[in-house]
Formats: sequence, structure tokens, C-alpha cells
Amino acid sequence: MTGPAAGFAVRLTGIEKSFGPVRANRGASLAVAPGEIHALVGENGAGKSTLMRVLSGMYAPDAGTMEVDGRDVTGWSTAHAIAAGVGMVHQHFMLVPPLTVAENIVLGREITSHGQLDRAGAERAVAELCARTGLVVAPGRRVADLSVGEAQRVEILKTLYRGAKLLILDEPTAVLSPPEVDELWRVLARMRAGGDTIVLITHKLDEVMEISDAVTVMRHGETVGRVATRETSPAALARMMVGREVALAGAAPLPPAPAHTATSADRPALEVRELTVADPRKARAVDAVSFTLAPGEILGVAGVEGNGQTELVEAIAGLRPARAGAVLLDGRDVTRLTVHERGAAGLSHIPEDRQRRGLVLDYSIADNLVLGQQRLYTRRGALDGARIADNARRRIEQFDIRPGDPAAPARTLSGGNQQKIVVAREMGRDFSVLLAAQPTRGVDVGAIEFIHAQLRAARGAGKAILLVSADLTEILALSDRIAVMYGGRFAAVLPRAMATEEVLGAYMTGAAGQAA
Amino acid sequence: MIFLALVAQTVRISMPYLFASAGGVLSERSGLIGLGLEGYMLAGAFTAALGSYYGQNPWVGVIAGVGGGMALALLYALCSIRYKADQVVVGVAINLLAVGATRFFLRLVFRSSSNSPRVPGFSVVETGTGFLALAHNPLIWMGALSIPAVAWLLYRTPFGLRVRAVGEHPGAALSVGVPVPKVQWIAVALSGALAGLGGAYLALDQHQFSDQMTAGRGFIALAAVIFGRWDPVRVGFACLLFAAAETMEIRLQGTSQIPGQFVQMIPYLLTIVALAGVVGRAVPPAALGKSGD
Amino acid sequence: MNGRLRAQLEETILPPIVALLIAALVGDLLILVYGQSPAAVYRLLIQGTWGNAYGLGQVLYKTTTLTFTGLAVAIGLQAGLFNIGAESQLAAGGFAAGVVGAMLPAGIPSVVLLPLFIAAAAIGGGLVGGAAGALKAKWGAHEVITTIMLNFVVLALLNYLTVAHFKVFDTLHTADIRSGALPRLSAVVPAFHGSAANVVLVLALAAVAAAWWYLYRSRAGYELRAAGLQPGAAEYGGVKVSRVWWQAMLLSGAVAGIGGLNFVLGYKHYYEDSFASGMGFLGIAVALVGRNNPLGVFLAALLFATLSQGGLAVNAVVPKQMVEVLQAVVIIAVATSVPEVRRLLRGARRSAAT
Amino acid sequence: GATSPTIDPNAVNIGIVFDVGGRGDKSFNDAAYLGAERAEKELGVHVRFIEPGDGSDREAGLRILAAEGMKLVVGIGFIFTDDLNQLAREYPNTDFAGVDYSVATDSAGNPIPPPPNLAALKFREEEGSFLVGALAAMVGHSKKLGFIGGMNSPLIQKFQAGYAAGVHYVCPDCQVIAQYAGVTPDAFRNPGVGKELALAQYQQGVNVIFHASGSTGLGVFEAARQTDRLAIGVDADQYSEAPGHVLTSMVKGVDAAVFDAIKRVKDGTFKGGIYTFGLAQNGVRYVYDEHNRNLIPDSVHARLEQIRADIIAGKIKVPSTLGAAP
Ligand SMILES: Nc1ncnc2c1ncn2[C@@H]1O[C@H](COP(=O)(O)OP(=O)(O)OP(=O)(O)O)[C@@H](O)[C@H]1O
Ligand SMILES: Nc1ncnc2c1ncn2[C@@H]1O[C@H](COP(=O)(O)OP(=O)(O)OP(=O)(O)O)[C@@H](O)[C@H]1O
Ligand SMILES: [Mg+2]
Ligand SMILES: [Mg+2]
Repeated sequence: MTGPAAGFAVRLTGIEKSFGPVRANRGASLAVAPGEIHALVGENGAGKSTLMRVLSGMYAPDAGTMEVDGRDVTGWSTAHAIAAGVGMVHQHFMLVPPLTVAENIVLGREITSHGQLDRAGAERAVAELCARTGLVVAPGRRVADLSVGEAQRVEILKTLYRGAKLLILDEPTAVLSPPEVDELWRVLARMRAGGDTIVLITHKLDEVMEISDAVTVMRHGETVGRVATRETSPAALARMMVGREVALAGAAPLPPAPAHTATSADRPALEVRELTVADPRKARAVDAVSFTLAPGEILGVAGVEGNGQTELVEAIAGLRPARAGAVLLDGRDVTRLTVHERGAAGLSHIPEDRQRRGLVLDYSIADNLVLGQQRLYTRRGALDGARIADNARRRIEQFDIRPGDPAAPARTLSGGNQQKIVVAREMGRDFSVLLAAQPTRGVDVGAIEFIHAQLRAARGAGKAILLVSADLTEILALSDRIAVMYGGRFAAVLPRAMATEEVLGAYMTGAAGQAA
Repeated sequence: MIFLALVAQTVRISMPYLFASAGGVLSERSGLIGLGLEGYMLAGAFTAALGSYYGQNPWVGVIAGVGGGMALALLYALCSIRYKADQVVVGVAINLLAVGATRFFLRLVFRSSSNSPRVPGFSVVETGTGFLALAHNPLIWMGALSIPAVAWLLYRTPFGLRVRAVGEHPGAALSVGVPVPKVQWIAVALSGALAGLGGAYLALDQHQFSDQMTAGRGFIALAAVIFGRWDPVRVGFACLLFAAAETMEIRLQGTSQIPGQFVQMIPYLLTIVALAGVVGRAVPPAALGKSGD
Repeated sequence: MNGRLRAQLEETILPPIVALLIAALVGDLLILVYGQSPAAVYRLLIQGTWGNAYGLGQVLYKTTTLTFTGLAVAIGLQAGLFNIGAESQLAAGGFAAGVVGAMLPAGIPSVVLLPLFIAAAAIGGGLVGGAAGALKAKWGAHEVITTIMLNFVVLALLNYLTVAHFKVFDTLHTADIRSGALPRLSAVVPAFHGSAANVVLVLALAAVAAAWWYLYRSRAGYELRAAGLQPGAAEYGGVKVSRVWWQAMLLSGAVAGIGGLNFVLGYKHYYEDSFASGMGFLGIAVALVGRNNPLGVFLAALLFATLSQGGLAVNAVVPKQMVEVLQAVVIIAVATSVPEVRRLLRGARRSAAT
Repeated sequence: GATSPTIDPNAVNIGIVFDVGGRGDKSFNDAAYLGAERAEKELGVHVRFIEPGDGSDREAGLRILAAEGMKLVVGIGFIFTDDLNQLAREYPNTDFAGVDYSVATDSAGNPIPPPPNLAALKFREEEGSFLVGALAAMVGHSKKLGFIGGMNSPLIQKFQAGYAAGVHYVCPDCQVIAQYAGVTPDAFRNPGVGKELALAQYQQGVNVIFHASGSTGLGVFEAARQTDRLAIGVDADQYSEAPGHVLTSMVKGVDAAVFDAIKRVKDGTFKGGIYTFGLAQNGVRYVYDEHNRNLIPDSVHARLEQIRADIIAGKIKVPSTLGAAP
């Protein structure tokens, strides 16, 4: 950070930003050379998103200086940032679902004729932009109807429409399929070739190695280092991020399944027969899916988001009605049972959306740690405060939830720690089958390592696990068998040994679309 | 003849609803609950009477009505947008404030607890179906245009696109440089102006202000907004439906064997039945009510 | 830990003080506009409420009704439902108790009858609230609209029943309740003589305690609040959200209905058409200022009852409308100063820390 | 009780508590106010007013005034009946008066007299209503006559019953369209609904409407102006609300009754009991003066006076409840 100021496209120094008591950035710095793809990595809550929001004008820093192209821009607004060619694609999409693609793209910079919106003009402009950049989406479609990959394209198009020369991407690949990731890399590479600068936040270190030119590592709101990509390794980066050695996903091979052939022969822990689920728009979200899951087995379900995984898991959990078919737990038909009854029958569920489903954000950590099991903590109609507190103490310690104050509202925790509450609750209860949906989404390497260890231990203890994940590395690292979901059906069910990223990717995109 | 008279009556009754719910649509589409419509309308009615009284000209009243409604709406905006207070709380308070303040100033200015003196209005003498009197009242024309105007604003102008975006996802709007609070301030101010016009219609049609003369019409207008699922055109039809039900109530009451109280329930029962049977689950703008922390 | 406790204390106590200061300031202005001396008017207001036993009794009487309607609204809001129907639920509860009472022979002791009256009032109000809840749970009809509409429908129905079937000649009230009526507080504290305050106040305090226990200590309350905060998470936690909705509305209506006993069983000993006028709407304000916490509801009810009675006390000097304005200003000031003062406090703390 | 700066211990102090609507309603409460104002001017007494809010405020208002040592406390409206009764017993040295006080009856149907220090000021609204009903039928040029009430209640039904009986007395096959603005006290202050009800009635061929609906009636007058028809005022002479369109008003002598009660207190001749003001006492009357003389032909006026005399003489029985009317 001592290089010549004029040489940097972006130079942030000593950035401070607090939210109430949380100091998200404490003197963070960032220097990005023009025309490079610069990766920004760090644990959950390290302050990456916050730093980039400061850069894009969404937050004003409490202290520190910001320079873009050598110009002091400290505390500018989003409007100024956009005018100066800085665009950001946010971790959580910043799209308005009921509006069309074109409306989302032109929002704030509308095309008008005689003071009225020029819809046709806007759609034309978007179509041209699509053609020029190779990011194709139909301009007239509602964003609510788009797949995640398409929505991401719209996000990037939004910034390009505003003439972004500095593009910030916050965890863009968390929800993409491999072919979509490849397409994104192509777009980024093309932009770099055209002289644009890119800052990329990601938790996937292999991506960092593959695409970036330089890396900045953050920890606890501070910048701990800036290195050239070719001079580092994933292990070295992980060490910088958490300050210790980390076992990266996929590094440890899965131990052989414990005697699982013996038990699966007579009675599967979970059996799903011809399960069909309708989605709100009355289409078949899940179309006659059947499979069995043996005790001590992990069945990974891969697939691009929106192919029925959510509906499949929620129907098994009892959160959505099955239109046809049956769900059997340990041989018992539970298709008509309530969520609670299924839980009592041995079903545990880590939901994919912790903020909406998995936690009551305004409840304390302790209260969240009994959600779904509140009946077990009831005596004569009243909640048993002593036992709830005791449970919280044990889980917080066991799963290292921070902060460790059981009375703290779940809302005040970082994403990774929120996920730990859910995992602690669902794996701490008595269960025989675990539905684990996106258990490590957006969670940092340290926490991933921890959660993966927990899943492996459960498998070792003879639990059956249905693992749904958009992250192929995770699927490949943990699963005994792998199913690929496409269009509401299992396009393929493969033993781990036969599955590679290439094979799975083909099924995920329907390229190898033979229904199983 | 009878039919035309019924139509004319329905149109008259629908006026305050149309004005207020047009405002309600704008406010709610920008993410701010229109709970204060009743209050804006009442304030508008009072200031309209005041303006018409001192100006001795109904147009002064119309302008004052807009001002009165808007003033209260700006107070709402100040509390809920600038100070991030809970919208429901402030909305309820705005209504109480409107009742109290109009009474207070009624006492102060006109030394009465219930009525203002007679003020100039727009009405003309007519003995037919009532259409002539309708056509001569410029506020009727404005009321009829209020819904199409809001529809145009929402769907055809850049401002409308921003309103819709802000009400669904303020973060997204902010991230592309849309000044979210400013858009909301304008939408709320316009909603106050429109509801104020509704109040002005009531006061000028009666040629006076009387205590609590809006009598819950703002709430019915809010019901129409929800009933019409936040779409101006559908909301307009909901207003006409409510007004038609009231017309029917007026025509049936006293001429049938059914006790009057039951006839008076008709519009309200109709709303409940329609809501349960026809409209079903209404999905509000995603960020409605969430301007607070 | 200690710092957090202090911070919490500051954040709870400071905003209402700021709010009351703002309201007092606005009050000064209005009084001056009316050509009177603020100090004299406020003195009169205090004298007429907390300054003498009768005034205090009146405050307590109003507090009782407002506590019930406030709790009713608060329970709904905790379940994520905005019950605007407390007005008609209160009336229906009072009506049910009044009609039951009118039919009883004289001479049955109160102790025996009290549960009957409570049940009648709860059923009366609960039916109205439960109807709105069922409409929401079954057909998704928005409760804000249905409760507003039910207000009109129920008040019309009660008016019909009173006028056509139950009224005493030439009046708008039902026949006197001959047994089971509750004593006034003046039976215990003679100084309260003449004030309407009665034993239902004790019932209101019990309701505050019960509501607090229910919301924060019972499993049903845990599920109800979860359904209100995050329906998706509640459903995930095995809670039937639609069932919580109608149960909460049923309970909310029942609580409002029991409030009807204050007038019917404790004060007039008959049901009178439109006795509930305005109390339901003020209940919304009470719940909101009390931040949906039963204890807060009680304190807010005390505040609004004081203002309401105070309005009467100063009526000779300034119009009572001034107090109506003040009530609104209090609500706005509380709603606005809570988040704002909190932000300012946190800002100050942070700059003190760095 | 609290003492207020406005109390003058040397003067005769009178307290008045208003009904819903309060001062300025241009009918009932204003009539009471008028009587009190006249008493202030002519008798030199001091009058204090209270406008109550919800139910318990009525008693509280009376009590505050009684505790302050008022000589006379007046409650305006039948709704004060029980409160007055109670307070009169508690404050035997204060005089009370209740306008429209409804006298209870025992099981045998005999009226139960109020306490000795309480004067029940009752009006035979049905008699006055009968007369304006007859007048409406005679000048209405239509077989349909209109009535618009505020809140549906026994008191207002009394107006309706008398009015309908008067209509049918002169025109047996005439039809009375009777409508109410609502079912809550708000129905007395909803001119918007009053106007629409009236417009609908006029549109159906009604030419004259009698209203008994407080501020709601202001909408009725507005409709009369707009359609160039006639309306009949209530409680006070409401001619000025729509000059040329007010056929007459059924005036209740609330002002005179209140003035009279105050005068008796001042003179020391106040006595409790039931005071009924009918046509005979000129307590209710219809307006016939230079403003509306041109609307009422002499023959009609003569017949009306005859009916009036017959009612006073008991030759015509006027019903006071709806059941008795055809
Ligand atoms: N709007 C906000 N309000 C309060 N706290 C916030 C807000 N945004 C971020 N924080 C807090 O600031 C800290 C840094 O958050 P930030 O989102 O920048 O981390 P991050 O590095 O992006 O983490 P992740 O890898 O999980 O995305 C976290 O503790 C977070 O809880
Ligand atoms: N009122 C609050 N007080 C403290 N922290 C908050 C508050 N509201 C939100 N946050 C924090 O702000 C964060 C939002 O920032 P962001 O969207 O970057 O999520 P994150 O921390 O990166 O989590 P994840 O990795 O799961 O996405 C939340 O994780 C949450 O911990
Ligand atoms: Mg982040
Ligand atoms: Mg994250």
C-alpha cells in the first residue's frame, strides 16, 4: 500500500464503518490496479461487503479516505459513484421482482419521450446491450420469473448500462451452476481485456486462483494483506483469513460408509415415492420423484437453483402439501403428518433460508435454539426457562456460537453464526434423518470446515442425510451418492465414484437430460 | 330515469373514495401505509371550508383543501421517513390529530363545536337525475380523473417507475442512485393532496365543514386500495363498487320491510364477502410499512 | 453486561420523557393560541386528575377500559394482526354481559356470577374477533378491512337488538342487572366517592399479568409471537400459522369484550348503546404507545386516561379538543423519539468510546 | 373538587353539560345555549359549559359542576337521565334539570317522580311533529313525504311517529319514506349521508322532508337547495340554513325551558318534578312567520291551527311510538 497513488484505480485508506455497536470496518484498506481482477476474501463478517458498499456510495465511511482514479471521492453517493463508472453487484440481489428486466436496468436512468417512460426504447437499449456483451436475457420478462443465473446477468447488465468501468461483484458465484460460472468468467475476462477493473468477493479460493490477478485478505474489519495471485496458494490464503491452518473442503477424503449396506437392505431411513409437489403457480415443481436413503448415507442433491430442490425438501419436511406420492420415515408413512409430528418421528431439517425460515431473528439465541422443539420444553403450558437456558449454554459452547450471550437477539449475529444456531439446533436434537439444504451457503471457510465435520460425524453415527447444495465442491466432498435435479425430476443418480464436475454440470444444465 | 339517478348518486358517493384511494395507491406503492387517509381528508375538508369562507371563492377552498391534506401528510412523512417512526403508530395518531385539531380550530375560528358557517361551493340547482349538477362541479371531473392520473403517473412516468421500485425494494432503488426518501416524500405529499381534495369535495358539496364529516370514508378508501390490490384501475372499480352498494342501501332503507339496520349493513357485508370469496389473498408492495428500523 | 443494562435502561426511559416534553410544548402553544396561561391550565389538569381522589378514580375507571382494549390490540399485533375492531368487540362483550345480566333474577351473589359474566363478555367479543380471524385464516381476507367492516356491521346489529328487543322504554339501554353487579372502589376507599372506578380494575390488572405470562412465558405465546414476527419461521417450527391467526383474533376479541364489564357490570349496571364509542380506537393508540407489552399497555392506558379526564377538568378554560390534540401529539412524539433518541444515544456512546 | 378561576362565589352559578354534538350544532344544544345566554344577559347569572366525551364523562361533567357549588346543573339530552337521577340524590342542596329527561315508570305503568330537586323538562315532540307532518302533506303536492332521522333511537322514533301520524291524518293514502343516517352517535354528524338520503328521496318524488338528525340535517337542507325542494327544520328555527327552502321548523322550546329553569332558581321558586311542554304550553310549535308565510296558503294555515286546537283539546290522539302508527 505504498505504491504511487496515480497508479491505482481504487485506493481506500483507513476506512472505519460501524453499525451501532458493531465495527464492521476498522481502518480497512484496499488498492486495486486498473485493468485487474482483484479478489477480496475473508471470513463471514470480516467486513468485505461493508467496505464495498462504502466504495459504491451506499454507506458513508465514519472515517478514512477514498480515491478513485486518483480523485478524492470520500463519502460520495451512489449517484456520484454511478456517474464515475463504479457499479456493484450485491451479495443479495438488488432487483425489483415485479418489474421487468428492462425496467430494472433503466431504473434511475430512465429513457423518456415527452416526459413519459419510453418502454420500447428501453427494451431496445437493453437488447443492444445484451448483444454487445453476450449476456442474454429477454428484456420484457418479469425479474420474478427469472432463474438465479439470469437474475445475475441482469445485475451485471445494470452496471454496464450505467457505463461501469469498475465492477464490484459480491459473492457472484454462490448460486451459479458450473457452466454459468464459466460464462461469468468469460464476461469478466472480456471486460478486463477491454480495460475495465473488477473487484470480486468470494469464499471459493479455487475461483480466486483461477480468475484473479491480485488478492486482498480481510479479517475482523481490517486488511491483513495484499498479494499477487500467482505468488500465493489456497492454503496460504485460508491461513491469512482465519489466522490458523484450515482443512479445506475436499481435502479430506470421505471415510467408507459405516456398514451401510447391511441396514439399507431391510429398511431405508427415508423413502420417497413418486412425490409430486405443486408450486404456487400450479406448475409441477417436483414431478414424481422417488428415492431411498439408508442410515449412515449421505445423498447429495445437486442442481441449479429453481429446479425443485426447495419444494422437494419442504414437502418432505411437511411445509408444503404433496399433491401425490408418499414420504416414509423408517418405514412409516408420514405424508399426512404435520411438521411437528414429523419432527417427533425423527426428521431434522436445516432450511436453505435461515433468515426467513430457520430463525426468528428477533428472538434470542436461546429461544431460537428450541424453535420447532418448543413442545419438548413445555411444562403445563409454560416454557421451561431453566431447561431452555441450559440447552443454550451447551449448544453455544459445543458449536462455538459468537457472541455467546444466550439473550442476544439472533438478528445481531453474523450470517455464519446465525447458521451455526440452526445447525446446532437441528443436529443437537434426536433424529434419524437430516434434511440439510444449503448448509454452508455464504458461510466462511472456518465455519464450512466445522459444519462439514458435523455432517460427517452424523453420518458416522448412522444418521441418514439428504444434502441439497448448489456448491458442487461440497456435494462431491460429502456425498455417498449424488442425484442431479433438473426440471423437477432426478435427471441422474450417480455413485460418488462416477461423479465429476463435468458430468454433473452436464446433467444440471439439461445437456445430458435423460430422466432417471 | 331511475337508473340514471342511481348512477349519478353512485358517482357522487364515490368521489371522496376515488380521491383518497388514488392517494392511497401512491403512498402505499412507495412503501408507506395509507392509514392516515382519513385524517388528511378531514384536515382537507376543514381547510377547504376555511379557504372558501375567507376567500369567498370555492377555488380558494380547493387550494386550501390540498394544502390541509398535504400538511398532515408531510407530518406523516417527517415522522415515518425522516425519523423512521412506526408507520402504523403515526398513521393512527395522524387520524386522532386531525379530529382534535379540526375541532380545536373550529372552536377557535368559528366558535362552534360542530359546524362552520355556510361557505361558497360549486353546486347548482337541478331537479332532474342529478347529472347536470355533477357536470357543473369541477371537483367531480377532478375526482373522475384522479384514478387515471395516478395510473398514468405510476405506469408511464419515470417517477412512477421509481415509486414502484421503492415500494418493492428500496435497497435496489438506492443502489442505482434513486433518492429513496425523496421519492417517498413526494408520493406521500401527493397522497395527502389527493385525499385533501376528497375532503374539499365533501366540504364544498355541503357548503360547510362539520365535525368529523369524513365519517370513516378514509378507511373505506384504504379498504378499496387493498381490495383493488394496489392497482389504480382496480382500485377505482372498488371505489365504484362501494359507492354502488351505498346507493343501494340508501334506496332500500325505509322502503322495504327489512329493519333499517340490516339494510345499512349491506355495503360492509358485501365488502367482507367479496374480500373472502373473490379477492382472496392480497399481496401488498413488498416493502410496505418498512421504512422504520 | 453492566453497560448493556445501563444502555437498555437509558433507551427505555429517555424517549418517553423527550416525548412528553414535546407534547407539553405543543400543549403550551395551543393554550397560548387560546389566550390562556399554560401553567394554570396544566395545574388544573393535574388537580382534576391525580390531584384529588375523585379525579383519580375517574382516571382509574378509564384506565380499566383502555387497558382491555389496549391489550386486545397488542395481542393481535404480537401475532402480526392489526385489530381495528376493538370498538365493536368491546360493545359486543358489554352487550352480551348486559343481556345475560338483565335476565338474571335478583339475589344471586357476585362471586357465583362473575365467571358467568366474564364468559358472556368474552364470548360476545370473541365471536366478533374470531370472525375476522377465521376470515383471514380461511380465505385470506385482510383483517384490517374485515375488522373495520365488522365494526359497522356489529354496531348496527347491536343497535337493532337494543332498539327492537332489549331496551327499557324511552332509553337506549337494557334493563338493570339485578344480581352480580360489582362494587365501586369507593366501597373500599370512600374517598373515591362518586367516581366510576370499580372492581373491574382488579380484573384489568389480572388481565395484564395474564397477558404478560401468556405472551412471554407460555408456549402458546412463544408460537404466537413467532407467527407474528416471522410466519415462515413459525411454520418451520411446527406452528400452524393460520390457526394462530384465528386464535389470536379470538383471544383479542375476548379480551376487548371483557373490557365491556367495566361499564356494564361495574359502573352503570346495564348495557347502553354506543357506550364503547371511541374506546376501541384509543385502544390502538394505547397498544402502540405501550409497545405491545402488557405492562407498557397499562402505563399507556393510565396516560391516556389521565389526558382524557384532564380534558374534562380543563374544559371550562380551554376546549377539550386541545387534549385530543395532545393525545395525538403524545403518540407521534413517542413513536418518533423512540428510534431517534436511541440513534442519538448510540451515536454518543460510540463517539465516547473512540 | 377543584376550583376553577372562573367561579364567582357571589354570583348565581349555573352549569350546563351538552349532549353529543356540543355547542354550535345549530339545533338542540344551541337552543339550550341560547336560553342560557339570555339568562346571562337578562338575569346576570354566570353559566359554565362542559362538553363531555365518552360515556362516563357525562356523569363526571355533572359531578364536577355540582361539586363546584353550582346552583343549578342542567343536562341536555335524554341520555343524562340516570346520571341526573343519581346526582340529584347525592347533592340534595343543588338543583338539577334534565332536558328530555325520560321518566321511568313502575310496573303498573305509573311514572316514578324524579327527586324533589330535579326538574324533568319533557317535550311532546310528537305533537309538533304531527303538525309539521300535516303541513307537509297539505303543501307537498305528492303522495310521498320524507323523514330523515339521525341515530336510530326511541327519541328520534318519537319524531317519526308523530310526523307519520300527521301526514296520514290529512292524507290517509300518503306514504312516508323514513330513513336513518346510521346506528351510532356519529349519525348525528354526517351531513354527507344526510344529503344523499335527501337527494334520493327527492328523486323518488318526495317534495318535503322533515329531519331530526342534528348536523346530518344540514345535508338535507343542502339537498333541498340543490333540487329546489322543501325541508323542515327541527329543534330550533332553521330557516337560515336554506332560505326559501325551509317550509317550517318544528321548534322545541329548549331555550325557553332552560331560561325558565334558571329564572326560577334565581327567584328561589325552583321546584322539582315533571314539566311537560306540549303544544298547549307552547313548548313545541311550528314556525309561521314572515319568512315562510308565502309557502303556506292561508287555508292551510287555518286548517293547521284547527288541528293544533284539536290536539290541545284532546280530540286528536298523537302516538309517540312507532308501533302505534299505521
Ligand atoms: N446494515 C447493517 N447493520 C448492522 N450491522 C451490519 C450491517 N451490515 C453489516 N453489518 C455487520 O458488520 C459486520 C461486517 O459485515 P459484512 O457484511 O461487511 O461482512 P462480510 O465480510 O461481507 O461477511 P460475509 O462473508 O458473511 O458476507 C458483520 O458483523 C455484520 O453483522
Ligand atoms: N440490527 C442489527 N444489528 C446488528 N447486526 C445486524 C442488524 N441487522 C442486520 N445485521 C447484520 O447485518 C448483516 C447484513 O449484512 P450482509 O447482508 O452482508 O450479511 P452477512 O453478514 O454477510 O451474512 P451472510 O454471509 O449470511 O450473507 C447480517 O448478517 C446481520 O448479522
Ligand atoms: Mg458479505
Ligand atoms: Mg455473506
